[in-house]
Amino acid sequence: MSGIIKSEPFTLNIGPQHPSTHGVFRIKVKVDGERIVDAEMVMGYLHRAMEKLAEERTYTQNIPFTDRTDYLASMSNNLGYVLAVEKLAGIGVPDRGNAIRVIMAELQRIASHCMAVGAFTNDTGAWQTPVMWCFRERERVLDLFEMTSGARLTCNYMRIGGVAFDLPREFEPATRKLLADLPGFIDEIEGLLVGNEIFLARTRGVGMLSAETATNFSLSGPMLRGSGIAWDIRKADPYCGYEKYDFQIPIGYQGDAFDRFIVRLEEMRQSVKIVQQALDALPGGPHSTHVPLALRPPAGEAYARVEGPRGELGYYVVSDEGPSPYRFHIRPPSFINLSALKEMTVGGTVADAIVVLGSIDIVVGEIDR
Amino acid sequence: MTPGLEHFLTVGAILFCLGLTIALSKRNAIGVLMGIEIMLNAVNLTLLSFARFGVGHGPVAGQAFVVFIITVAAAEAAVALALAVSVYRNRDTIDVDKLNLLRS
Amino acid sequence: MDGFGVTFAFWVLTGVTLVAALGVLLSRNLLHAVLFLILTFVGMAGYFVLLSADFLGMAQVLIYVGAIAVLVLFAVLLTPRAGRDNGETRMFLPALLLCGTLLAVILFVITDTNWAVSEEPATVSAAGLGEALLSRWVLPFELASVLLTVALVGSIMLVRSREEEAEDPR
Amino acid sequence: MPAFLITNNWYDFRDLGNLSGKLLDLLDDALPFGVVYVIAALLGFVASFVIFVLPSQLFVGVYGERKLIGRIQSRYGPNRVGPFGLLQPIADAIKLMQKEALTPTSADRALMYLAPIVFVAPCVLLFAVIPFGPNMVFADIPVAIVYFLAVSSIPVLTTFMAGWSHNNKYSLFGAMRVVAMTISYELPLVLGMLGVVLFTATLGLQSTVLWQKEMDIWLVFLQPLAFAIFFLGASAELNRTPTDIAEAESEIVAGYLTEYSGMKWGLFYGMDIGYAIAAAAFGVTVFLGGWTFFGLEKWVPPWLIFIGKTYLFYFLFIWTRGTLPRLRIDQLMTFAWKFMLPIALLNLVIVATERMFWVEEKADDSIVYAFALINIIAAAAAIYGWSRALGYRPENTPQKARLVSEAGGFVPVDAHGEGSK
Repeated sequence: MSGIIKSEPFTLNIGPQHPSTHGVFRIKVKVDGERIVDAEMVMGYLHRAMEKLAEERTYTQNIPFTDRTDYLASMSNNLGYVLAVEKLAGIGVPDRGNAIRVIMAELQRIASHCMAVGAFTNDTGAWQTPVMWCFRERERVLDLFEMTSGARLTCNYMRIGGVAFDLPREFEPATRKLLADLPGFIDEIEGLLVGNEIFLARTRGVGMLSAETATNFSLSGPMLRGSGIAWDIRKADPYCGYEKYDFQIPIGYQGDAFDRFIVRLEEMRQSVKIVQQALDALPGGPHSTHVPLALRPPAGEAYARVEGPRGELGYYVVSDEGPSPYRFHIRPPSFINLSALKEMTVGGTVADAIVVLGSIDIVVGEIDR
Repeated sequence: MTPGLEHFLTVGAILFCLGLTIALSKRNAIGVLMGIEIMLNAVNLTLLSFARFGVGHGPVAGQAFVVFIITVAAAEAAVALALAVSVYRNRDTIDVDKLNLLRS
Repeated sequence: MDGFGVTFAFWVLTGVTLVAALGVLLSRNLLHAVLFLILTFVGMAGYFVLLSADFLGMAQVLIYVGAIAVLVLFAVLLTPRAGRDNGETRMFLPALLLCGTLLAVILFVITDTNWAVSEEPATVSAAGLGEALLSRWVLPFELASVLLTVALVGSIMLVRSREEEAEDPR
Repeated sequence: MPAFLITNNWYDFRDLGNLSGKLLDLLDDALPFGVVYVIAALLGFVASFVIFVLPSQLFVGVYGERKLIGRIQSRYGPNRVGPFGLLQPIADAIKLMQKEALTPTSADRALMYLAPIVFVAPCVLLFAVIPFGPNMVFADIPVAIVYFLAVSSIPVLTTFMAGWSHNNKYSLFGAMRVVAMTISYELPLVLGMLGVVLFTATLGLQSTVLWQKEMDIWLVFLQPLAFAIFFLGASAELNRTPTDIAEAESEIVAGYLTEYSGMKWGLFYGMDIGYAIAAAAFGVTVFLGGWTFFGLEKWVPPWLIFIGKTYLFYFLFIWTRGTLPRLRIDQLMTFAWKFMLPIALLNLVIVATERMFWVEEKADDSIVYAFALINIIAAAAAIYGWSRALGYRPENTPQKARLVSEAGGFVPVDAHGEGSK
């Protein structure tokens, strides 16, 4: 519609209160007809000064904070933080603890991708059906979390030196049952959406991101892999014994929203594989080493990164030998992935912008911290 | 009072004159177009009432003419609106008073 | 044509149509004018049905309300706010005078003429109309369709932008 | 036909039209001239709208749709209010009436108040021409199909009024979209119906049903292309989900409904369902044999058959809503102009040829079965061929992500679409 008529471009606020911004996030788009000519991101509506608050609390007290950054992947955030502190203080983790951490992180990835895929299809306009199906499976993962940690969303399960509790007896059968069901479910979602012409029309070629642009924006996770770059921290810089597990990195073809979608689906399959292996080879022994409650790591700094569901999730901790970190910084993947939003939306329509936003899979708690 | 031929003709005449007033006096090109549409409609009404009540060519002729007028009106509306949009694009206005490029 | 229903319908329609047409003339907001215009069209369709031209009444609603009015709305929307004023030029009073005179003349002709009114009001079915259009009036019918095609192509050509023309494959 | 079956006596409950006709005749004798028109109009309104449409809206449109969509989405749907949640629509209505109807300060108040009211009227009018049984049709006008198409184009204007009056950008988007979409979808819809009319040589709805009864075949078999076009066009004009771009809650909040609340919104919501039921009734009448069912109508009241078919047709709308994502507006327009319009024209050519052959050769009526076979094959071939011609290549779409075992840099897409290991 644009271009034919000389029209006054007008500004449209998508958000902060909008059904598709996944939280309180705002894009100021300048539209000409339906075509977007300029986009500006406005964030900070959910800012809680987490990084500053963390400087007042002990290392252990900070773990619940990490739950609340990316509230859809609390396990991965816990893991990233405790890895950073362990690196700083030089604390080792028993094998069983590492295996449990891997299981939890991968289950979390499945849960988070369920949410991502569901919300993404909702943004393309599939009226709630895929989202409900995804929620159904995500519920079962959350049930497992509840079983082990007592909480469903903000688990606060990882501890410096291991995990908080050992796995309960009923965990293993329930997980095996879930793992048996999940591939079928992923096939179902694939059958529902990958063969759907409308879904393809809405996502193929939308939000294209070349490999070069993706690296220039320092993207990570499914965003980067969707552009055809095989990069996964679990492979490139293994932690928690990921080098022991056999899995593959799914990558996309041309870097559009559809590629990110199929990459996420495939990642769920790979996660199922990893959990299966970790569960089969679950070592015995303690689940945690003893760490003093008032931990005072030697002065220095440490950066630990994990492959979160949304990408490279990094924690940077500086110690001045005090009981609480001197500096605490998070590298949130969706914040950095979001920086490419303008690149992807300008030139598309408003409807495309929503799809692109959905394909980035943002969590506003993590963006604003 | 049962409406007869004169009633319909009177309504047609009033509408025609209203449409003419609109077409002559509106500043907006789209407004002028609306006046012309009303005039065409009034003519349709007149033709149909003659077809219904009058003697002569029979009712088919009147209705056939109305069909043609509707066709012409549709074509005219499409072209006129395209013109209005095109003029707006080039001149930034569709005020017929300001479209005086020929008057130096 | 007789009966209470027809008379009642006629006067109601007259009221609605004339008020709506006046609304087109008087409303300052172009969008309101368009909506009044639509009401006029609907009233016209009512008249057509009263005159036993059912098919044409329906066609009136379908074409005028469903297509032309929507087209006008589209054009109104495509021209920005400044273009949505429905004001008059200074020709308003002369135009009113002229049209008043014209109306007086026409009304005089209407009342003064002794119209040859047939005793049996005639009706045409849609089938009969179609028959006539494709036999007796086939040449004008074809001409009308040619006209429509020409108008279609012409209006597309008119609203194409230069960029779009440049994009054309040679 | 046995004598005790279809009669024209008033007590023949299989066709309530007899009863009401008898009643009106009696009243016409007793009352002064003209009053019977008013009573007939009221009776038609009560019979078709209050008895059929409103309960359908409530219990099929609101309850049934929510329940079915709930089952599609693997949840229960309404199950709290009343037995099986059956009273949910009534609770909804009460809630809507209690809510305050807000009006933005800068809104065009008159239009904003008028829009929901004007939205209701055409819905009531649409049911006037729908035949529920042999005599159960309120106004069996000879141009019913054109009437239906004409009246169903009015709500679009109301939608536009609603969207424009709010002075809200999202609403304006909705209004623009609905106007653009209607211009595009009216054309193939009318052209598709033209094919049907050419076959049956009538514009009346009752006579269309009778034609199908006489030929013992439903028009959906004779006109599969027209049926597909009708279904897609109707769902586009109704703003049902694969094409609900005017509301598009994930994109433009709620489109033209953004600023409406309370019962004003409720009228839009209810009448949307009303229009969907009207479209379903029209589709059933034209394409699925209306109140006939290959002879079953002698034993079962025809209006029951008709209502059952209507609900089944409406189920199609619910089903698509529960399954499909939404198209973007430009894709929707491209679909209308590049796909549906040529297909509709092709359909028209096929129908005209067949009809010509039928009439000129004075062929036997059973030739319609041959036509049905030809048309179904032609429809499949046309849809497949034309979509291939437009560049539809499903086999080129990757189904699964590429898999790589080692982390590394960029993996270019090679000829086989596989990543290097």
